[in-house]
Amino acid sequence: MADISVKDAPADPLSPEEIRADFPLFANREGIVFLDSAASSQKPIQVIEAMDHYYAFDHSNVHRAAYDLAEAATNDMEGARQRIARFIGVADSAELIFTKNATEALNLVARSWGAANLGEGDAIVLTQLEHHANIVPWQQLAAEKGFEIRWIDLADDGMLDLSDLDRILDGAKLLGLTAMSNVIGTIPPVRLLTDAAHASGALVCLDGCQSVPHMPTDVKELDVDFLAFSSHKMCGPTGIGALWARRHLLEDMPPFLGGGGMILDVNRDGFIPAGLPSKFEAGTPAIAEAVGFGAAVDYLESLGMDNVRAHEIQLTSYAMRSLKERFGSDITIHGPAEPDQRGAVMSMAYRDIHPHDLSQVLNQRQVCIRPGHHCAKPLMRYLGVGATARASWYIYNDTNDIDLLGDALEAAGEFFSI
Amino acid sequence: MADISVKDAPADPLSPEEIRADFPLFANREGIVFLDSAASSQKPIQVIEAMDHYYAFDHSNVHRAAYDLAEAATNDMEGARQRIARFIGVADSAELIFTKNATEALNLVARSWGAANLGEGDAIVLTQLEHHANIVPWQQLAAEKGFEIRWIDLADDGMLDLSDLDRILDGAKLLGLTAMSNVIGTIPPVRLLTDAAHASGALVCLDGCQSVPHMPTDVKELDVDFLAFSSHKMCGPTGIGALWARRHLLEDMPPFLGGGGMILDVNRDGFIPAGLPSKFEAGTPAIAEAVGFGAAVDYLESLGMDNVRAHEIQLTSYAMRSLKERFGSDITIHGPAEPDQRGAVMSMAYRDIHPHDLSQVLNQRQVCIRPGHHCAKPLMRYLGVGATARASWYIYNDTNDIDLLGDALEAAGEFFSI
Amino acid sequence: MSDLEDLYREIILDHYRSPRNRGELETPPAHRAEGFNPLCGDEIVVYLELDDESAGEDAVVSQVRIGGQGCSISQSSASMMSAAIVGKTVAEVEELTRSFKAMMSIHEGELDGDEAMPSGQPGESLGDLEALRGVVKFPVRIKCATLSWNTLAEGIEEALAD
Amino acid sequence: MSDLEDLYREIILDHYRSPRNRGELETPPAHRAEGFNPLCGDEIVVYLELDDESAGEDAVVSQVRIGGQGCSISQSSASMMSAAIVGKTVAEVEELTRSFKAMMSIHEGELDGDEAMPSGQPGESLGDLEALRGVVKFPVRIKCATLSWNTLAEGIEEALAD
Ligand SMILES: Cc1ncc(COP(=O)(O)O)c(C=O)c1O
Ligand SMILES: Cc1ncc(COP(=O)(O)O)c(C=O)c1O
Repeated sequence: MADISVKDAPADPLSPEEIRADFPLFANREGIVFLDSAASSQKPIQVIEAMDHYYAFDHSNVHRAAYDLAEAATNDMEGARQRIARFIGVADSAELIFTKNATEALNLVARSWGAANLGEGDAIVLTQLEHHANIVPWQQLAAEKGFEIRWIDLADDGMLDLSDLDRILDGAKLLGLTAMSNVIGTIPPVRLLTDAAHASGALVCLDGCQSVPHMPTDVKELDVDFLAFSSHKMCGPTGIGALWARRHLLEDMPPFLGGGGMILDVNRDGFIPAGLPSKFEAGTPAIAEAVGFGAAVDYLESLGMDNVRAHEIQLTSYAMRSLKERFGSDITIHGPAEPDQRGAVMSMAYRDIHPHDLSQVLNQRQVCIRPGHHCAKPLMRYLGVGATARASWYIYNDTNDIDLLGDALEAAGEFFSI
Repeated sequence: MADISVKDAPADPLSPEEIRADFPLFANREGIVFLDSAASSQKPIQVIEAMDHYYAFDHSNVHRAAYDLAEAATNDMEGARQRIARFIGVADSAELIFTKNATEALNLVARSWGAANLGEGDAIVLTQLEHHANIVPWQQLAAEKGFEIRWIDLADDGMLDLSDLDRILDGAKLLGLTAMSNVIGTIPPVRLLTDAAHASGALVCLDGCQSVPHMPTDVKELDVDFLAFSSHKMCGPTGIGALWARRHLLEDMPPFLGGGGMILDVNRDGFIPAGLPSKFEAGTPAIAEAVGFGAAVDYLESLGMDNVRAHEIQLTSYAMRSLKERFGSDITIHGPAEPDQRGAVMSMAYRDIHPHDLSQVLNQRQVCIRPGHHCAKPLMRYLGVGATARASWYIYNDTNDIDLLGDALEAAGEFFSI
Repeated sequence: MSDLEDLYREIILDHYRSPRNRGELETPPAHRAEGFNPLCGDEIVVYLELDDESAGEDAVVSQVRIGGQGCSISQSSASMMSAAIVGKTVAEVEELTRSFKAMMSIHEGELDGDEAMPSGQPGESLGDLEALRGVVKFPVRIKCATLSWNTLAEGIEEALAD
Repeated sequence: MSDLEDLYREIILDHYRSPRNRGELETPPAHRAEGFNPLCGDEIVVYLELDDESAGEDAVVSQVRIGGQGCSISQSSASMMSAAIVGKTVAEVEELTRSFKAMMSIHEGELDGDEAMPSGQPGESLGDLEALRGVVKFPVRIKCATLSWNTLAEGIEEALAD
C-alpha cells in the first residue's frame, strides 16, 4: 500500500533524506522516528555551528562598547534580527523584539499593550483553538483589570465556527488567534478574521508558533497587528522567540521588563525608556541564540518555505489516507478532513488505548509522538478527551516515518489486546 | 616594575594560561586582551560542547512526553538545575527558577512578590550601587502601586554609608542589594545588611550577577531571601539566568508569565497554577542553555571558587598598584582602596580623556575595556561623571593583561596629547 | 518488550478496564479532592468519607470513590488504592502511602516534588499494588502512579482540617 | 593608527577642548531639548532660540547654547553644529542636518533609527563638519556624532509646535 501511495503522489519538493543528513541527531540516534516537531524541532548542523562560531570568534556583550569584538557581536545579533524580520515580511527590523520564547512575546502584548488599553467594560476575543500561551496571560490580566473574554467556538468540521463572528467581535478591542492549531492542525482563515476584527475596531494578536515554521509568512498580507513565534520550533535554538508588532503600537506601548539596555536615563525618581527595539529588551539579550535563530531562518529559506508547506501537505495527506486505510474505525483523526486546511500535526485516538500508554509502547520502537493536552485544555474539553496522541512532522520526515508509525500502532494494538 | 611585582606576589592559585587554552576565542582572536568579563565572560569549550552534545543527541521539548528523547532532555535540564542550585548552596532544586537573564529574575521578584506585597504607605530600600536591573523594575512597580523607594548612599571610601541604616530600613518591606558593584567593584557587607533588614522585617533581594561568577556563594550563609544571577557572566551561555528564593516565598507568590507548563488546569474561566519550579517557567524553557549553564558551573567548580576569588584579589591588587605606579595622579581609580573589599572590576578615569575615546584607542591594541554608565546611572551621578572606563578580569586574565592595559593607556595618552 | 510487560502487568490492565470504586460521593459528608498531572492531562478526583473526622489519625476510611480520566497507570493505581484503603485508619493509610512511595523510589520529604531517587524497600506489604513496581523503570510514569495518592493525601488533610 | 587619526582630526580635538557656544539660555524664550546616547552615557542639552517662531521654516536661529557631557566626537559635533546653525533659517538647518546625516551614511527616513548604511554624498557643503567624515569607519561612534543633531531636531520641533 505504501508503494501505491508513493507512486501516486507528486514528487516531494524536499528531499527528507538529504535534509536528515544535516541533523546530527538522526545519525546519533539511529532508527529514531521523530514525530514531535510541533513541540520542538531538531537542529541542523548549520545552526549549531553558527552558534559555536559566534562563541568561538565573536562573543561579548552587545550594544554598549566600542571595541571590535563588541561590534562583531552586535552585528551578528542585529544581522540576525534583520533576516528574521525579512522572513516574516518585515522591512524595519526595529519592529522585531527578541523574547525568550513565544510565550514571553504573548505575555509582553498582554502586560504592555493589554494593561495600557484594557479595563472594565472592555472585551477581548479568543478562540477555542488557542494554546495556553495565548489564553493564560489574558486571564491573568482580566483578573486584574476586569475585562471580558469572549470565545469563538469550534465547529464540527474542526474549523472555527464563524457564524456568530460579528456579534462576538462587536466592541472587542483584541482578537487573540492561533494561525495553526498545535493540536488538531486547523489553519483558520487568518486574513478573513483580521478583516472582521479590524472592521470592529479590534487588533489581532496572532500566535504564529506553528505557522511560521511551516509555511510562508508575510505580516503585511495577513494584516495582523502582533505576531509571536518561537525559534526552537523552526530549527533554531531554545531560549529565544520573537514578537513583531506595528511600529506605532510598539512606540505607544509602555515598557515591559525593566533594567539595563531599555532606558535612556535613570535617576532616583524614575527612568526614560529607550527607542525600539531596546525598549522591550531589558538585560543582556540571548545573543548566541539570536545568531542561531538567524541561521535557522537562512536554512529554511534555502529550502524554500513554499516547498516546506507543499512537502507537509503531501505528508499529511499520506498520513491521513494510509492510517485510515490500515486502521479504519480503530483510529480517529481529530480536526479538518482536508490536508490543505491543516498544518503538520495530527492528533489521534487509537482504539481505547490511552495516549500516554500508546506513546509508551511506540517509544519501544523509537517512534516519538506526544501524548497529552498539548497546552490546549479548552480545546481538549471541546474534543471531550483528556489527552490526544499527537504525531507531527517537519522537513526531515517522510512517508517511511508514517509507515513506521503505522507499524508501531499495530504493535501497540496487539500488545494491549493480549 | 612588572617583574618586581610578580616576584613579590604569592603564587596564583589559577593558571590563566592553561585556562585560556580552554577558551576558543583566545586562539581565534590572537593577541586579544579581553578585559570586559563583567559585561559578559568568554565561554570554555566544555560549555560549548555540552550544548552541542545536547542538540546532537538529546534534544526535544521537556517535561511533557514519554519517549526516551524527551526523558533525556528533561534529565539534562533538571540535572543542570540541581548542580546550579548546589553551586549556590541550595539543596532543593525546585527553588531555582530559570529565567532568560538576571534582569528577568529581578523583574519576576518585583512583578510577582512585589505586586502582591507592596502598596501605598509601604517602602523598599535600594542602594546607590544598584544596576538598573535592580532599580527600574521597582520604579515601574512603584509608579503603579505608590510605594516609596528609599536609598542607601555611598560613602567617600566607596563603601555603602551605613550610618543611618536603621532609620532607612525602618518599616521597609524589602532591601534590594547588589552583592558586588559592577562599576566600582564594591562588595557590601551582605550578611550584616541582611541581618539589619530582617531585624526591620524587610526581605533581601540580592543581585548576585557579579558575585556568583567570582566568589563562593552560599545563600544560607548570606541568609538572603532572593538571589538573581546570569549564566553569561560565569562562563555559561547567553539566554539564561536564574532566580533562587526561599520555598515558602515562591509558594505564596502569584505566577508571573502565563502560558504552557505553568498550569495544572485551564478552562475558559481561569487557571490553576502548577507547583515549583514550573509555576514560574511559562513556555518552552531555555533547555540547551540550562545544559550549558550546568556545564559552566561544573567548569568553575573544577577550578574552585575559592581559587577564583583569590586569583582575582591578586590581580586587582596588582592592577591598582601597578597602574598607580605608572600613572600617578594621571589615573583615578574609583571605589574602595582595599583589593579584598572589591570584585574584579576597576572603573577608572585617565587624564581628561573621555572613556569612550580612551576605549577607542585601546581597541587599536586589542585591549577591550568598556566605557559608559554600565547601567548604573544613579551611581554615575554620585561619582559626578557621565561615564567611566571599566576594565574587568576573570579566570583567564593575568598580570600580563594588566601590563598591556597599562601600555595601551600610555599610548592613548600620547595619542591625545599630540 | 520485557520492561514494557513489566510495566503493563495483567492486573494493572484489569484494574484499568474494570476500575473499582468508580463514581462520586455526596459532599458533605464526603470530601472531594482533585489532582492533575500536568504532563499528560490526567485528572483524578478522590471522594473520601471518614467514619469520625474528630478521631484524627484514628478515623477510619468508610467509603472512597474515584473520578477523572487518565492512562492505565494512573487509573489502575487509583483503583488499587481505593480497594486498599477502605476500612483502614488514617494512620494506616498514611503508612501505606509511605510504603507505596518508597516502592516508587520517592524519599520521605519529597512527597510534593515526586522526584525519582534510588531508595530502600517498602516497610509494609503492598498486596496488589506491588504490580506497579515496574513503573520505577519509567521515571516519567511515576507521576502517573502517584497522582491518586497525592490527591488522597489532600483529601485526608482537608477532612481532618474541618 | 591611520583610521584613528582620521577619526580624531585636529579640528575635532580643538572643538572638544574649546567647545563653542557652551552654556545655557533662559527658557522661554529659548527651548531646551535633551538627548541621551544610551550606549556610552553621553548627554547633550541644546538650548535654541528662534527670532520668530511663527515664521515656521523661515524662522532664523538667533542663539544656541550647548550643555551636557560626552566624548570628543559627541562634544565636537555639538560644538561645530552650534557654530554652523546660528543665523540660518530652520529650513536651512534642516537641509544641513540632512547633509550631515548623509555624510554619516544615514538614509532619509532613518532619522530615528540612526542605522548605518552605504549612502550617497551630502548635498551641501559642510565646512568644518567635514572633519567628522572619519567617524563613518567606526559605526558605533556614528551615534556620538549625530546625538546633538537629533537633539536639535527635537528642539526645533518643539519650538515650532508652540
Ligand atoms: C550587578 C548587575 N546586575 C544586573 C545585571 C543584569 O544582568 P543581565 O543583563 O544578564 O540580565 C548586570 C549585568 O549586566 C550586573 O552587572
Ligand atoms: C500554538 C502554540 N502557541 C504557543 C506555544 C508556546 O511556545 P513556546 O513554548 O516556545 O513559548 C506553542 C508551543 O508550545 C504552540 O504550539
